[in-house]
Amino acid sequence: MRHLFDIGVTVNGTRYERTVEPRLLLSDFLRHDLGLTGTHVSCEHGVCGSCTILFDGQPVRSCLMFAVQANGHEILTVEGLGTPENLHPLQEAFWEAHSVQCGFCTPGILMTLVPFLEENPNPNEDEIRAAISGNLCRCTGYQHIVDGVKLAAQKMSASQ
Amino acid sequence: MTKKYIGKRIKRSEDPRLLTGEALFVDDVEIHGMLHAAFLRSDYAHAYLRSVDVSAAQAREGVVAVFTAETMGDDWQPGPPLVSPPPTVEDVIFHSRTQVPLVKDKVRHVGEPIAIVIAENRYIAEDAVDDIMVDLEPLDAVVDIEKAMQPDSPLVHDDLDSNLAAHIEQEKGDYAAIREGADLIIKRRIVIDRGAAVAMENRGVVAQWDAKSQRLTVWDTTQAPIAIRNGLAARLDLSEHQVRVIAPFIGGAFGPKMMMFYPEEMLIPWVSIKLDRPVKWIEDRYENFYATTQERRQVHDAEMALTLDGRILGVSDVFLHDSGAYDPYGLTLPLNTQCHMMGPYDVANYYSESKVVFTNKTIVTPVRGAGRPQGIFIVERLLDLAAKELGIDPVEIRKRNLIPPDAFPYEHKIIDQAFAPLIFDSGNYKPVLEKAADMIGYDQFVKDEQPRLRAEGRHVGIGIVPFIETTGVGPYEGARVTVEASGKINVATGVGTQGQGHFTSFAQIVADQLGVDVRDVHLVTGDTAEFHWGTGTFASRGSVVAANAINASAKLVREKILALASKVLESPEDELELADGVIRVADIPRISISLGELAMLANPLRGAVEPGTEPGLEATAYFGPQYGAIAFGTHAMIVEVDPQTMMIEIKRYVAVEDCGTVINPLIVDGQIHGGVSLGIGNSYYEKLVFDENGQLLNASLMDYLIPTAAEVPRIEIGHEETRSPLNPLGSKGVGEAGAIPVPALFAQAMENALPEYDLEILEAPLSPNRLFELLREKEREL
Amino acid sequence: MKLEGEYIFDGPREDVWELVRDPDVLATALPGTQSLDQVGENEYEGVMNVRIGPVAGVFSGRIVVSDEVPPETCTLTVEGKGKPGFINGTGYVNLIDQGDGTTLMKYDGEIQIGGRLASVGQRLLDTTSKSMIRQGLETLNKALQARIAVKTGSGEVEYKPPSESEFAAAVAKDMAGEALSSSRTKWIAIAVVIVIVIVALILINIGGG
Amino acid sequence: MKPPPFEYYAPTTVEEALINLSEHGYDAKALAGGQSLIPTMNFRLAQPSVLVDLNNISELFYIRPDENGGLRLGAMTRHSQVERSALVSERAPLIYEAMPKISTPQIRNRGTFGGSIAHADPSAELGAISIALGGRFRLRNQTGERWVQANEFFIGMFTTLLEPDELLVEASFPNMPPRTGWALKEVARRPHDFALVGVAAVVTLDNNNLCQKARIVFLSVGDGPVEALRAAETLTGQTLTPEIIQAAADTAATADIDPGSDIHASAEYRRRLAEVLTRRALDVAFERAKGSN
Repeated sequence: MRHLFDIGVTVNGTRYERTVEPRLLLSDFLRHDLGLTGTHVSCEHGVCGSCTILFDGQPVRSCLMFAVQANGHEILTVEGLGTPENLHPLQEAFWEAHSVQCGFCTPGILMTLVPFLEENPNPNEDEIRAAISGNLCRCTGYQHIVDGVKLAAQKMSASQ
Repeated sequence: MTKKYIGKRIKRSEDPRLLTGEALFVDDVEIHGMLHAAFLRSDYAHAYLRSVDVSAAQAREGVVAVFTAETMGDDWQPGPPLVSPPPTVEDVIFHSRTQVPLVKDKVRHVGEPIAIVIAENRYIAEDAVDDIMVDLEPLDAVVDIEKAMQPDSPLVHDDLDSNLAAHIEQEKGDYAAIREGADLIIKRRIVIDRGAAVAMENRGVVAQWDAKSQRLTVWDTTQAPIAIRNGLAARLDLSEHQVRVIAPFIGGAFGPKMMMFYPEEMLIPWVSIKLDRPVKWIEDRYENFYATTQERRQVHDAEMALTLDGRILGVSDVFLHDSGAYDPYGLTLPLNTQCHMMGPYDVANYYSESKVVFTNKTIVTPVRGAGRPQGIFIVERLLDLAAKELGIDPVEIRKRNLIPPDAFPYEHKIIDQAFAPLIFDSGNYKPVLEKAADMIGYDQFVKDEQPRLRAEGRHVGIGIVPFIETTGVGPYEGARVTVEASGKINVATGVGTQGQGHFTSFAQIVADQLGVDVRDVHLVTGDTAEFHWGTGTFASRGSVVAANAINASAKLVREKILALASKVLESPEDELELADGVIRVADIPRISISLGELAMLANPLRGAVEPGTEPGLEATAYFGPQYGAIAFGTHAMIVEVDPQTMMIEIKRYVAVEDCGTVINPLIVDGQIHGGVSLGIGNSYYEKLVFDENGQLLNASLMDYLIPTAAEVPRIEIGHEETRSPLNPLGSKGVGEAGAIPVPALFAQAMENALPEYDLEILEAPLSPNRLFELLREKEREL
Repeated sequence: MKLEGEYIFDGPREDVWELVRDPDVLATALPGTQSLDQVGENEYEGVMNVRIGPVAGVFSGRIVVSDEVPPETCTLTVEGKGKPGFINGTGYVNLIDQGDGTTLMKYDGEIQIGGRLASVGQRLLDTTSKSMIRQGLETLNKALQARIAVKTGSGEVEYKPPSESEFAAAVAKDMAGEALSSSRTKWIAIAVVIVIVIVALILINIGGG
Repeated sequence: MKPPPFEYYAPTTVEEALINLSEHGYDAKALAGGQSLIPTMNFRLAQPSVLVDLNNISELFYIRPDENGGLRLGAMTRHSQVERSALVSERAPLIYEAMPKISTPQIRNRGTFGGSIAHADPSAELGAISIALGGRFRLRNQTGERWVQANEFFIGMFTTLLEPDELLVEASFPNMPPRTGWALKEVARRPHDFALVGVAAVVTLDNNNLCQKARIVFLSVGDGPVEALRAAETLTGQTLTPEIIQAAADTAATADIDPGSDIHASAEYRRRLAEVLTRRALDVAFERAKGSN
């Protein structure tokens, strides 16, 4: 009964082919099969948002999907966003605004915000808070995160 | 030293790694051939363990081993407590009962581990856990701490004659005597309930035993790697030098990652040695609600004696403290509560009696705030009720009672969590209180805005609460500062870091001492291979104890630099200056040498040196404060309530802090934001609900509600700076401050928002449902 | 968790008693039953598979009927264990002859639920048990009518255990009409005696939805 | 918290899916968005031995106008698509308004309209709204299809009329009559939590501003969506004065519902919320009805 499935997934622009058990959660596939450990796992019941990734450009909970469902799809994780030497403007802004404390929820929040800022280049505080209200953070009280998003919005609109 | 960096808002050097997912957390550790652990945990709160049948689990494909207390031989036994024994205070009772790796005879709380399965992956391990047949004989559970103290209560620990874990009385002056002459006595029963820390990262342990080198490496989500290293060595009969504990990046801790020893912390390394394979266990969120320690349940019978003009004559309080099933963390929590029940006030007479009680619930150890929010809640609630009775404005009655600036050092004749005398080292409280009142526009709100809003039928209330925080307790921390040939500085210290920005704030101190760029200071924390001595990150002590140890060692290095440079440059030390990584003669800048070159000269590889020469520009130093530093702050809040739905909105929040010298304001502000956010949870959202059988009814993030960006308001922060005389940097801790006053503040603001109900809020947390009940009671009275 | 209440049956106490203590009913009473053995005169052990919506699980249960005072009272003790948790309960049933041909049933149960069910499914427990008890009693009353009809010579009908979907629907929905079809009579008949059991078993399996 | 093993099928047509379902009967579960099913599996409370994944069935993803001014939603339409649909905002503004209240943005990107309906969680908004709007669902099995009215579809906790071999393939909503107003009011502890109580109200007025028809449907007060028939009855033919509305709200809270208690809200508190929210919902719906034409 334990069938295995061959899947092909494009993650951060790289094509990966693996064989997986259908029950393997996408979050575990990314972290442990592909070694992309920037995507974090905290609740595994879809509440905390730590495992948020972009699935075909949309933020989703990777703990509420099976790896086998990603077959033929495009995924972006935090590793695909920027590098320490070449940070994404949102990451730059988070750095400057001290939006990071322990940093565990950060990748999920970044992945939630990237498409949000594309849709809302100039968000107000309430919109930002609504956008991240599906991501729990226990360290920052969210304020510096909100400030970071505002700063990012400025940076990104300036750079256009 | 120059003050180029200390006090500046410096970006954190650790952030680029965290922002790009490159930072290593425990669950990111991958080792070839690594096995995965899952636990069978008790569904019962209190039961005799009759039998465990693991045969089906062992037979499952992919399962490598299953262990129970039976198959562990003698190693199942409880370890010694790793925190200091209780103080030698008169008549103190303390029954030490520490948790076991696996249950042998009796289960004492839901979630206590009964068996551990080791398999090729976590999925199979969990399948196998479901294969285990366990026979538990349920016993009546000890849940309510008051019932637990009744003679007919079942016993959590059969070898004790009651559920009393500890008893400690502390007294200052003579409360009984002044009570007679008091104009007003406010006496209430006040209850604070249990909550969870909910660090976003659950706990985890990876252990790798290397039989060839006979060394054990452990990656652990701990706040105290050195204590864990020492404890593991002792439990596993290894030398401390055979054990390396690494606390890499930690996804938040807030206290429970301090607790030593968790069963899993001992078991995973034990299994790794037994099987000679690397083993990983990562706690899942469901386990976290049972297996990670919690805090705050206390029941107080408190009273305050005052004069007609609102001066506090004394405070008296008897309280029960829920310890959960064991008490590995000693008396820290009840002592903290006792030390905060006089708040920032000049209280001449004080009596406090604390009874610590065993219950069939998850173990209780510090959670950010650690007994302090309870103490502050008591004193502030009593003071608010007194203010109402006496018709004195809440801010005014507080001003009248604050300890005056000339009274410092102010000695309370009781002991603190470190068993040191509780002495308030320094402070200037009134300006902080006034600043908070000013920032939130207290007078204007009360005079104009509130009446206008009430006329519109809106229920908007204001609160303002001053508080103290005992911080920076001993015993000590240490650090080693090294100038490397590259001219860069390496700093090693024993504390772990969980998001407090140590990599940056500690680097700022060293950069100022040695006149280098802060980016050239590289810090290593939480790796026992890098630094051998230390205690840990707790009690808001990092920026006091560790920071001053680092400052001290940097100073020694500075002296070595100047001594050697003065020889090399043939100029007296007092003419030398350190800046930009170069030592130069003050008025002849061309006579200079770079730190890197000097470091090379300090480590000659050939030739002769003067006898007694120590190589390298390196020094190790330690710092242990005489007693804790007392931080102060005042928070203010404006909240709107809808008494039809019980929904609330915090309209404004002001926090003014005095934590002595601020090393990095950016980081301090972040700490306050996070603390307040937890405090808001503790006020209206976060409560662990247990039924009468000790079953937790909200063991998920669906039902245990931690605040989101929608519940936490923008926090306006103000600072005052009163240096601590107890350490060279003059710093005080701030890590827990934010969480401490919030429940008391919230209660005051809610009462103020609903004047027609004349509420008395004598509990924390409140909830919409509880508020509904309170309002219903009042409606029925009216 | 407490379950207590009253219900008036439109029938004489003896008939109600006979209905609720009909032992052979139990064996086919609960759908998804994989095994069910009478291990003592008043003691039953069984393994069953109960399902509500997405949530399903294997469950082993033990029911003991004690302190029987026909046709007035009996006490039920229930122990159930399943992967999602456990349930231990005691139910006390008291039948009072109203003297007007109707019977007042007073029931009073105390259920202990533990494990993931209690800790994750809490949101759903009360609502479910509430509606199930109501429906259980109503359907039982209808069953009683049916039985009385059968007694008075409507003849025997061969028994067909309900499908799991029928059962799920039955516990979830008021069964008005269908309840009277005596094909279901027997399993419905047990409903109230073991209503506490069923509630618990179902509850065990709806946590987390 | 890892899911138990299962057999996995990923059909690309409804026919295939129906074959998979009928082959495995009760052992099979259809996997739509999975935002309720997968967490339940991660907790190991649900252990289906077969999952039939509907995410590759393109024919189930659509939002279509209906010839008579109504709206048709393919079962696999994601919440986030509905949330951004101009057609939905025009033809079923109540649904449009409700979308942001459904869980978090991430969940809405994955969760589906049909999946939420079929899961039949008593706290779900879409069930109550479908009833309030007089919606219908199209159920298919291998032998054919049937239409079921929303108010008949839900029969209890997670329980609907769907047979194990059936799929809900479409939800259909009639054109809203003129002079119709709507509102959804709910109270949740945090914005994305299950509502403690929610109520959807739809009110249609005649030309004299008398209430022609009113529908009031609750969520989180029973084992499924609960329609407040008695309260609605008191409104028909009436001028919706504050007194009439208050009376209806009281009826709804006392006569129409029998809410349960949980750790977040006692039955008594839920009744209070039901009363307050019904009043507020009717106020808004009434205003909108007067405003529209």
